[in-house]
Amino acid sequence: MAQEKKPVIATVVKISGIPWFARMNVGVQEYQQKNPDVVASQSGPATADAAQQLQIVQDLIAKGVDALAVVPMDPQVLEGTLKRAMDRGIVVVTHEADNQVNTQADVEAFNNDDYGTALNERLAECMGKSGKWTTFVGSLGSRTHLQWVGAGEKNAAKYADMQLVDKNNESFDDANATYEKAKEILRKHPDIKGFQTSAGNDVLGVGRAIDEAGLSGKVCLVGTGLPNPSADLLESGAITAIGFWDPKNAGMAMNAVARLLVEKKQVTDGMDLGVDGYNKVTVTKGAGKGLLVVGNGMVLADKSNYKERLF
Amino acid sequence: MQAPENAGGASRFLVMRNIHKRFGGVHALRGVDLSLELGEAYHLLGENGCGKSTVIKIMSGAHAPDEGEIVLDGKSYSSLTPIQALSAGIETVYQDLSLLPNLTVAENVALSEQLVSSKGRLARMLNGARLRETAAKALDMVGLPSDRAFLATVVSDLPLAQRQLVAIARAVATRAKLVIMDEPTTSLTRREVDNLISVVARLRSENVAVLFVTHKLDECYRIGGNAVVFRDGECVAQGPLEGFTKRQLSELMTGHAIDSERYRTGRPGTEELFSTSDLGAGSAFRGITLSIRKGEVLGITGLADSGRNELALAIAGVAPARTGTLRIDGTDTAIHTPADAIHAGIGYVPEDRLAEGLFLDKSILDNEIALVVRQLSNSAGVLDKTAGARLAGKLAEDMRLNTRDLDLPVGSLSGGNQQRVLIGRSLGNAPKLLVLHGPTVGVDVGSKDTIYRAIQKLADGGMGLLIISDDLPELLQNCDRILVMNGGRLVAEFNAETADEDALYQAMLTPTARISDERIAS
Amino acid sequence: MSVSRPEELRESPQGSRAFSLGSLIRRRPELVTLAILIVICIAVAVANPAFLQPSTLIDIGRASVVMGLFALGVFVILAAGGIDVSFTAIAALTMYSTTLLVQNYAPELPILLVILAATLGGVVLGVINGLLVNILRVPSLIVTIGTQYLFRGALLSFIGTVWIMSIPTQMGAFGRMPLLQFETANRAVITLPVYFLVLPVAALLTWWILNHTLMGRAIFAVGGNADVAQRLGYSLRTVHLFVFGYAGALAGLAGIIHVSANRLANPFDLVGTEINVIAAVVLGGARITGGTGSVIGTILGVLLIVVVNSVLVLVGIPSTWQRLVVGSFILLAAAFFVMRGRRA
Amino acid sequence: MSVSRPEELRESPQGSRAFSLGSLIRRRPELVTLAILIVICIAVAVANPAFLQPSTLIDIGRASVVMGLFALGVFVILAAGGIDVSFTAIAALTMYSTTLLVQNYAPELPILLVILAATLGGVVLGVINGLLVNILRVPSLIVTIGTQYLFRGALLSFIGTVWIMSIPTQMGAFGRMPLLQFETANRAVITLPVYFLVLPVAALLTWWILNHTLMGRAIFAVGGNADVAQRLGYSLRTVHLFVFGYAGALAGLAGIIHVSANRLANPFDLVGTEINVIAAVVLGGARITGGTGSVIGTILGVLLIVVVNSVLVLVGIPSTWQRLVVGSFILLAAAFFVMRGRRA
Ligand SMILES: Nc1ncnc2c1ncn2[C@@H]1O[C@H](COP(=O)(O)OP(=O)(O)OP(=O)(O)O)[C@@H](O)[C@H]1O
Ligand SMILES: Nc1ncnc2c1ncn2[C@@H]1O[C@H](COP(=O)(O)OP(=O)(O)OP(=O)(O)O)[C@@H](O)[C@H]1O
Ligand SMILES: [Mg+2]
Ligand SMILES: [Mg+2]
Repeated sequence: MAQEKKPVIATVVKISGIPWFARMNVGVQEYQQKNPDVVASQSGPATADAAQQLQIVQDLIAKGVDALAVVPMDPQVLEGTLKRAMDRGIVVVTHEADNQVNTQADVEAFNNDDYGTALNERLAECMGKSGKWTTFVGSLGSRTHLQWVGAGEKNAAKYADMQLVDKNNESFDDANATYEKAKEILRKHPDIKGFQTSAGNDVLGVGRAIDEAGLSGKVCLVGTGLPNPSADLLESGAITAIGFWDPKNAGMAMNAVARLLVEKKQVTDGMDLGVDGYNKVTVTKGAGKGLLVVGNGMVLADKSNYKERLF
Repeated sequence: MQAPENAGGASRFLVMRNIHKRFGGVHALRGVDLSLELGEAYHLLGENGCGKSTVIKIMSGAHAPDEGEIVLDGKSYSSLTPIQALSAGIETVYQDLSLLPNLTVAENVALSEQLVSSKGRLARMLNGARLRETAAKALDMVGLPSDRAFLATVVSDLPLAQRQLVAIARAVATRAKLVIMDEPTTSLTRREVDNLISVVARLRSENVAVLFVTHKLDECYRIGGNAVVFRDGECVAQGPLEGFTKRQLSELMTGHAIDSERYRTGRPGTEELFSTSDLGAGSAFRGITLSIRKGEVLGITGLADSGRNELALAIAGVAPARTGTLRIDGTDTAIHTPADAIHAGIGYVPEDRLAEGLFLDKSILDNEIALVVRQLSNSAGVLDKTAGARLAGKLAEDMRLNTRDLDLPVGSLSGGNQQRVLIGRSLGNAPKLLVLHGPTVGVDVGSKDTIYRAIQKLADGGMGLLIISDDLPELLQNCDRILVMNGGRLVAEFNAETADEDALYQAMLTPTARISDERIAS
Repeated sequence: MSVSRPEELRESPQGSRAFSLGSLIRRRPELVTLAILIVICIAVAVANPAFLQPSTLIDIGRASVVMGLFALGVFVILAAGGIDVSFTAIAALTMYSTTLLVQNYAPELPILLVILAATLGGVVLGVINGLLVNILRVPSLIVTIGTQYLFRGALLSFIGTVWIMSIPTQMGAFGRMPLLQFETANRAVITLPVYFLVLPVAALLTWWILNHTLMGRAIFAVGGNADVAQRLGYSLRTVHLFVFGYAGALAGLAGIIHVSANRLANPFDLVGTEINVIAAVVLGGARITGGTGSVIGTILGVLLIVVVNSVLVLVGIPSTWQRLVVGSFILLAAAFFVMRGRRA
Repeated sequence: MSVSRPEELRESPQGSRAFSLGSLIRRRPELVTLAILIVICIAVAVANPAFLQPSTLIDIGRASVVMGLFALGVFVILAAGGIDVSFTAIAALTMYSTTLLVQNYAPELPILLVILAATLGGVVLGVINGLLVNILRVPSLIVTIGTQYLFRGALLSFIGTVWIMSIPTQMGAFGRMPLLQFETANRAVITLPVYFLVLPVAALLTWWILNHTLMGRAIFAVGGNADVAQRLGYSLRTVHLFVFGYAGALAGLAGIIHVSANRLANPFDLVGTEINVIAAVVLGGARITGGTGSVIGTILGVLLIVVVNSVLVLVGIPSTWQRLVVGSFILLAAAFFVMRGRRA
């Protein structure tokens, strides 16, 4: 790429508009401020639709950006396109997609298995290590979500009395759909005790269903979520605990890695990306030729302590 | 004739001066002067399409005139809104009845009263009790049941006769000053007509003016009052009925008084082309046996409820006959659908070209070839466009259409030219028998002439023609024979050369037992 | 003959009463809907008594509010011979901008005023529909397709695309304010929220307007035959403005309730559900060609769809079957209404 | 008066030709669409020459295929006086089940047969629509709302809900098979896929059927006035079956192309976009009340929407404005067609 021209780093998220990625956008903007010598921006489809995300990525490639930082709705859908991008000399960095083959670096906030285990351990504790429980994922194509619930399942296997029912419900990260689905499950299994959810809005949908069923505090709900939106439901006890990493930092980390690669620099094990949660990243070989860059940004928060990091 | 001014009295309620109305090509009203007094009865007479309904629609605010002045209760207007007309006490029974099919009898009869009393404002409570009360009174007056069940019946569930009476009830429900009835008796029987006449008498005694539109002259005489005669959108005479004989009236209407020259000059062939034996369809008509020779023009007339329309529809396969047989060229032919009739070589020109005949916003060309596309297309159903254009051009030529631009939408043509398109279309199919149902309904004199000449040319060419119409001069001028239907049967046959309108009228009007009665009796 | 006529005159009403079922359905098509609904309820109740628990019933009640309000609006417009596909856009626009306004400028605004604001917003947008329909004289389907785009476009272009996750407290409170509370077997406390009341109230109001005011009759008159109605002195403009304004008001109301219950305002929400609402109204016996239908039928139609959506799982039918069932019902109802359609 | 007549008779035609613009638009409403389209293109090209790059044009071409096929189907049905909202469900059902079948039972099936299979599937579903419309005699809007539910329900209940990520190779290949290839400034190779050809071919076929066959006449006749058409001996049933079957075929075709191009089969896809397609057809000048419109107009309508959707970003207008613009165009066009609507 021509040197005189500032390198353009385009971040593409699963859904624009929802708070999770709004928060990530904060990170991208902050990165832009700290690094005026690059052009960093974020875009994404209005609804959780892999096809739309694909279209956006293709448009960006056609426009000829220097680097793509993508949070794939569905890694497989993007493989072909991302390959073409790299063939064209565009740097490709991904997030929440450690199985992405056609990427130069996949940035993960933490080890997915550890995260899934941690969520489930919290759930088991709340459930008294017994009773029916179920799991939600954004979509069956979303690899990381499947990893989390997978790890959760493995963890729950330790407890003989915990019985997993109707697992891996798809939520498409849509609070309304999740709400309907959760009501259905509550109706189908009146004796259900726990929910482990994955996508950012799932806790809201499931939480509302539990709340309306008057089961707050009686049914446990642990899942990925953000403090601010979850505040109500955490207070009412409908949500037991939320786990998250700060999308803001993840966004900055992606851009940082992207920049390093654009400048043809190395990303090495134990390196500090200058973003907290990513001060000492572990770098291993990824699913494809690319690297897997893992930070240590996991957070678990409940009623007692969520206020400490409100966003 | 006397000028309207002289007719003026103190209690002059409605005066119309130099009213003009155009519909696209059609100049429906050409300077109408008219004045109506309270307590009087008026009979608006004239041929089809001479402007009767239009003038009425202007009085009641349904149409706005293009020119002229309307003086109502001394106040002058250039046009009226329905609410203005209604609140001034002008109640109308439209030819199409203008009932609301989805509302109940009570609402159709009595809602207007409350609407008018609220000056058309809708933010008002509905007074159900008063609604039913008013409705019941009015229904009694016209001789309909007024029990709650009937009041709550939805109008679309009523037979036509009852609908017409409901429409009349609406007109008399309010404190009207002028009640207008546009052909109110077309689907009523004698008895209902008698009832209606007593209603009119009662209205007049309450100093209400009544304006009748009708084609049935002797009903006018039974009611009495003034005649207002229209011809081609002009008021050609106005004065007390006693001042006119039936013959004078029909002369005034047709304008053919002096020259009632016959268009029919040719002679029919000898060979039989088409015949029916004992054709019947329930209570509409029965026992119809007639025959048409090649090159013959046969006319059939009768009142609107005489079954003439049903017979036409039966021959055209639109509403097939239930009993009897049809023969064409000596072979019995079953006709159950329009398609059957078309294949059997029967061409049909429907009465209401707008609702049944034409695609108003399609081009002339499309309309002309709509019937004959089959001939214009090969076995694979692929059209030969140029052939279509050629044919359409020829038909337009034959029917002397007033435009060569066949891409014009038919809706933009004058009524007469629309009718020519319609006839032209059925000719495209080269039918053996052409059934013309009201061939000049709502058609102006200029077009009539063209159409009549075309008819004669076809007959001379050996085609058989069947004209069904209530336009008597038309039949007398164009036919060899005229059959009169009455009460669903053929009651008389005339030689068109020697017959006259009076004789025909007599045959049309003399009461006969209706089929329905026989059936009930048996 | 003088004998025969009067008989015949009085005959026909009886006549149509004699052949009762057909004419009954023709006069009260919602009976079909009611029948289907009852059959389902009995069947489900037998198969799984849990259905009769207050919890299920309250769920159904809660779930029918928003769709019910939409349906009432659509029904009024259908009755006047029009159709509307913009109401979801109206709801989205009003709910989102009201929430935003309250949040940023009047966080203390009492809930009643918030609701009022949303409703008025709906009226304004609805009246725009009405004006366009009346002035352009093109089928309302086209106009409302156009305004659906406009309203949504306005929302996303000028007002915002970001979900509002923490809605103003008074709205959140309204979304949970209990009307009834039950203690269930498993000691869960389920509550019927206050906002549920909005639906019956709106239904009553609509019923009253349609049956006890001149406007109501005028609406049906215009729906029956606009030209004739005009000839008889009904003002098309007034009717158009009213029905679309009224439907707009209901849409605004539905929107704000949706937000309060969801506790989040998603600008991409609601749009796309028009067909379901229209389906519900049609299931309720209103003829798409206008001039017919009843409020009770509309509500039944909504209940039918909501019940189907919520009870299938109770009898062990996977929820993916919902559409299948609803679809068959629509066609079934259509088939029932055939004779009625024929005489149209 | 016999004097005045002939003059007057001659008057009216000239009258309508003198006031030419009006009658021109009345006869060829698609001219309005064309005008708008041209204006936009010029404006955008001036503002940002990048618009004229082959890449942009190819994007537009690629993007218009699926919508274009849908629109042609809807147009044919509108021309016959009906309306269809089930075509997306038809497309979803056929595309998903075809993909599944090929994948599991005939992975080697040549692409042409795959396409054929999908098309035939579409025909079957379309014919179901046609039969229901013809037998039930209820407005096709209701019927197709019902079948939309049915078809979608069938798909999700019986066939599957899981996205198919790795579609059969021959389909993937078809989705990429290049027709033209360009090298752009930044050495990017953009290709116009072969499947783009399907749209012009389908458009030509439709145009030919409508204008050069008996069926075409029959379709417009029925759309113009079903009763009159019947009196002239046209068979409503044949027309109904044909138009819905044909629209179904186009929908099936569109579906399979959609899958091949996206390289994934998503059972939740497509449904919800009906309104956009109908909007495109209306923008093309077809009257929603049937009997009018032209193939070229329909294509122009589709192009207009696709162009708007894809070029706004080029001139720096945020993409959220798309709806706003499209909405205004729909109303604008409606306003233009007013005089035409008036005489209906
Ligand atoms: N709405 C209209 N549009 C165009 N032309 C019309 C319209 N109404 C009437 N006309 C024309 O105006 C003329 C007068 O029509 P009108 O209905 O007044 O006739 P009429 O006297 O009522 O005939 P009839 O005795 O058949 O009822 C006719 O030639 C008709 O073609
Ligand atoms: N909208 C219209 N456009 C063109 N012509 C019209 C229109 N409305 C009515 N007409 C013409 O006006 C003529 C007379 O109108 P009207 O309906 O009052 O009488 P009619 O029904 O034809 O007469 P009758 O009932 O005595 O046969 C109609 O036959 C028709 O040709
Ligand atoms: Mg008449
Ligand atoms: Mg008349």
